[in-house]
Amino acid sequence: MGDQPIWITFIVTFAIMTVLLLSMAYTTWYERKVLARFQDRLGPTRTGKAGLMQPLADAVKLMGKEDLVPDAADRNVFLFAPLITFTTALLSAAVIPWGGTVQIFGTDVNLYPTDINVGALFILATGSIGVYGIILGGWSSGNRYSLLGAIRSAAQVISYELILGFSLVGIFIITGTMSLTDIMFKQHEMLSFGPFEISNWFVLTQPLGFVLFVIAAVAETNRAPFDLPEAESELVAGFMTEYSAMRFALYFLGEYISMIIMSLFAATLFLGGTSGPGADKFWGLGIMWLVLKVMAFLFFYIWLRATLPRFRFDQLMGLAWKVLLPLAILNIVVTAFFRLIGNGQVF
Amino acid sequence: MSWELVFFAVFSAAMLLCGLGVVAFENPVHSAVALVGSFINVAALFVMLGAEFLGVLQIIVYTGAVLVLVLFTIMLIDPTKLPEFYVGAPLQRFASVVVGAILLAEIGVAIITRTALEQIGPHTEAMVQQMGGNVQAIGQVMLSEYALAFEIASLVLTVGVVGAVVIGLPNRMVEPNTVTMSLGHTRGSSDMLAAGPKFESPMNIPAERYTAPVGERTVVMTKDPDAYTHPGETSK
Amino acid sequence: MTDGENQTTQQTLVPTGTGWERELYFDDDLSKHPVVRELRAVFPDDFLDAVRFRNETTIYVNPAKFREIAFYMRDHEKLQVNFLSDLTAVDMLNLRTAPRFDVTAQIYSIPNRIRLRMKASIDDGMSIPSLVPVFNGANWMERECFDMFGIFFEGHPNLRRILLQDDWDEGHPLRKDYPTRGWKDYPVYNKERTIRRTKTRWTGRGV
Amino acid sequence: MEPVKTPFNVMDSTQTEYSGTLMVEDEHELASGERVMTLNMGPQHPSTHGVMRVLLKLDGETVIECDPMIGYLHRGTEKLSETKRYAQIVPWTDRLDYTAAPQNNLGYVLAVEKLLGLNAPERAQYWRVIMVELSRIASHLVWLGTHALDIGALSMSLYTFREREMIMDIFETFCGARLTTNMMEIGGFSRQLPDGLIPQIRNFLRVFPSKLKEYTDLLSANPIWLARTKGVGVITPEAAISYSLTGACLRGSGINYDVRKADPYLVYDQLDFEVPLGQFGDVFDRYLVRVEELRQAHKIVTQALNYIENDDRPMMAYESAYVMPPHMGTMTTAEDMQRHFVWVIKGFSAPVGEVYHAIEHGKGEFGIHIVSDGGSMPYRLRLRTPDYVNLGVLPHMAQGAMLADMVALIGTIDIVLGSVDR
Repeated sequence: MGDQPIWITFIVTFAIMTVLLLSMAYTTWYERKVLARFQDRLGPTRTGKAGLMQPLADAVKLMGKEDLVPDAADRNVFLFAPLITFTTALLSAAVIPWGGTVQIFGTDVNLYPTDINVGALFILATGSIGVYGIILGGWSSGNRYSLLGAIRSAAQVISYELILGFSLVGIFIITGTMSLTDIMFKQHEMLSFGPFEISNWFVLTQPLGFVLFVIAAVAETNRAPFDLPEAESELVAGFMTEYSAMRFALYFLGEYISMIIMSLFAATLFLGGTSGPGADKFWGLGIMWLVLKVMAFLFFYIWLRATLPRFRFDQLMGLAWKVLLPLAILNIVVTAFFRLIGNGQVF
Repeated sequence: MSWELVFFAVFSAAMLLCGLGVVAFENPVHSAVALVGSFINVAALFVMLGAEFLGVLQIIVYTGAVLVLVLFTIMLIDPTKLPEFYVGAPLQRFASVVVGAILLAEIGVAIITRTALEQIGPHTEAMVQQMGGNVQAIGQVMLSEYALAFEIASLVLTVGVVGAVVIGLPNRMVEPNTVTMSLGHTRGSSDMLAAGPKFESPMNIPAERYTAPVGERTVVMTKDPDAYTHPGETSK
Repeated sequence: MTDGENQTTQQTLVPTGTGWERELYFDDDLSKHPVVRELRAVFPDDFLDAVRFRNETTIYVNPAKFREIAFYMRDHEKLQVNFLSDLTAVDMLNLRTAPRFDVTAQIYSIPNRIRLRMKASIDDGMSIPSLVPVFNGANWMERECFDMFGIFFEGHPNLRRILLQDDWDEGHPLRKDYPTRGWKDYPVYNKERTIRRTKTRWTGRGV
Repeated sequence: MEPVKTPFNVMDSTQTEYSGTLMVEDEHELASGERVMTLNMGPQHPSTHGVMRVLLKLDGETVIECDPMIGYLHRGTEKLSETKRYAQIVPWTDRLDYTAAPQNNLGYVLAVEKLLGLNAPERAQYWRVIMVELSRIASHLVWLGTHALDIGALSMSLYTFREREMIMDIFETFCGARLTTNMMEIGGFSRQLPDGLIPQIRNFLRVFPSKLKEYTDLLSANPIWLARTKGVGVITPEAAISYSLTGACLRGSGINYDVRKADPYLVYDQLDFEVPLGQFGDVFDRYLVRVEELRQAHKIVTQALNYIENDDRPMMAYESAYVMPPHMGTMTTAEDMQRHFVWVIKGFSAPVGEVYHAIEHGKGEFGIHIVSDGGSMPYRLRLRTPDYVNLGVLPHMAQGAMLADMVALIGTIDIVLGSVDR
């Protein structure tokens, strides 16, 4: 970890953006394939081998569609809103580390765009700006389904962001930092129990926090069973009912980027990020482990979607405020207590 | 001219423009969006000053949570029914000028004490470094020096939450499960009805009958067509 | 069929347990039918007739007492005709001169498992008491009946068209004088053949 | 008789402001001062199961008023039937509840047979039972899939449609059509049973119980499913009777009225099956009842098939004067061709009278009321479709429900708009 010339940062950022955008496109393919297997079907097969060109075909189709603006819409806000969701989702990637400082062609390269000391909070902050895209899009459409979706989304995101933040406090207490890079490298240390050595992943020391984080992350990204803002059987398509063409796609892609970012975030915080066998020897292996963890998380997302019915709105809020929030506070208190014991300030 | 100055100029200009937009836009939602932009630029300025924690908190708390609620209040109010701010009473205008001047003077005094009089206060950069960083410093100060103010602020927020719950409670005067006839959509026919007995319906059933328990559930199986045929002796 | 009229008063005095067997409902002698027996006794003027066909009983009642009789049968502790299966009308225009409509209610007793058909004849433009106070299910059936026949149900809470649109201005389609294709001339499309008939294995022709 | 002249003319659309339009802004303040939002759910909406419009007034997400508007699929089947001969009406009944066409066919055919006073041979009756119960399974599977899809269980519909496909294949083998089967004939079945039908049904009967267990494993213990269905849309027994509900909506409330038991038709009195009854009348009870009905239908088909499998008695009541004679020499001899021609063109003249026949359709009591004037066409044919009547309870159930509950409530009634609108 050290300072590097700014052009290397640009190259790293560009590379990460490219990988993210590509993986986002292929996440749609991955979801369609996995969901199809869950449901006894094949999924896309016609475009390319195993439907691998499907994202490209979708993109071409969506770009070719007419960009409709309803008469009742507030035109400027309507056109602007999808960009908020998309860009803020991409912005979150800035603080996620893909490794430490490595030597590539004899140059020191930091495998993260930036390392601010409040990286975890930064992701929460971008998430809270991202909800403006949904709210403004839903409101400006001039459609009541959209408005209901936007209201649901606002309430849901505010409630679950609280739980998302609270579930991380345990980790902050343990590590004493909010920098994602520091948190990740804390988990590269090995704990030894006699002959066995296991990684110090925080999922082992913060199991409750992990569960809360996963639930809140699913809710934060508006995925099933918390997909109330776009509940297609009640609200048609929720806040994006009136959107078409690329603006529809921006919302769609923003959702998928959020999924990937949340998976990266969870892998970094709880599953040791790039930690894994051989990751300390070669940085490429570390990235591979990270990608595998992300894919496992994405699979979990899709599994939930294939299995679970949708919550009702009051049940959703009840779950957040009556069940998850007390549990999160309990987690903080217990973690702080053990931290004090570890410091020798109690007993 | 260093890059920092350029960024500072850009961010502050954007912030001021957004602030102007807050008062200049006619549509209240547009004003609120401009306020969001202003807040984000303020957060950017905080980050430039090295106060990342404060910047992120600015976004999470103000932009994220508070303003969403404000925005919804504005959205759900009919803009045509808003009071006219421009033609307020002269006293109001006078009071607003006075309050604005006082606030401006306070900021001026703060700046002057810090720069001209060089009375910087205890929280110097060296002290922050010694404490271990911004976050640690804020935590220390909040929970030791300003603990009382911190607790009072929590209390005020709690009062606010309780007040919101009281206001938001459903109206208890209306029974949510009162059983009435399904009138369908009554427009256009209610005043045309002939007089006479209307709803001698068998439906005067207390509301508690309309609840179903949450526990285990089974179905009752029967082969006898004469069993369980009367509402009073159903399978419950 | 109406020959038991002078015995009805005695028959209602039959002690319970002997006059209410299930077989009596299906007896060929209609005067033994408990519903007929009871109604003859209680509504001597308004119970008009009873007919039996294919093991089904139809009773004809005075339309003015349509609701009251339904009430009586529903709340009677032995009859318990508590279920309205169906309510509709038949336009008798081609079969008799007056009155024009038969309002027909298929009612059923869930405890006794007895089906019954209750009919009341009314003329065009008259109204009949609504059954909604007796059976809530009559709401939509009567709305449909109004929609299709133009029969007015007095006391119905919400008598609007239900299947046709609210501004349907062609009358009531299930009346016998309503032509099957409607009153209006509708545009006919595709009068000329625009698609060339292609030669197939089956037609064998080019044109 | 005191004729009461109607005090108003509904045809005058100027009297009312709503006539046939979508809602204009109609926000009014309630007594509590809350503002009400009017939401037009449908006619193009994913979970109204077709072209139905529900006009909702919402206070937040709570429904305070609900007005279902139907008729977008009205085709005038009753009017058209008055111009069709008795045998020609059978295909029209296919289009009522298109998820359960054999049941509609059966209801109509039984009503006509009752009017004519003829009985189908026993073997035909058993095959009717088999086909109708298979169709009941198919109809319930469509319901289960779409209901779960409405509540958000995405995969359920694909699983249920997989098994429904097997039933569709059985129908295709039996009569050549899959959806609009036009299966039943007046008097029995005039064709031979095709080869391979019985193994196909056996295969389905073998597979189905394990699949049914799959469905219930996925839903019955799922906490979200339980939270979404328990205590939602409660109908008390009194209300269920008063609203003329039938089928699972009535039995879910605990009232035992199954036409197959209460007023047996076909050979149901010789088959051993049970009627499931719910206890509390909420959405979950109706789900349990329908799932149990799937098991019972499986049981009935098994019994009937075991009984009738090796039977080769005739399937058509040719001895009756109302049944078209067999097509023995239609293509070869002039007399047979002439007779056939007259039959097809003129049909038969039914006796004068009126009958009402009800069967237990998958959705409730399906009744046909025929008034005959002695001609070859019914003077009046009334279709009492179960979902039309059951849908009338929706405003009652929707009071105080949430918007998300609306889709569960519409789903639990199990409507098919072709049957509601006729």
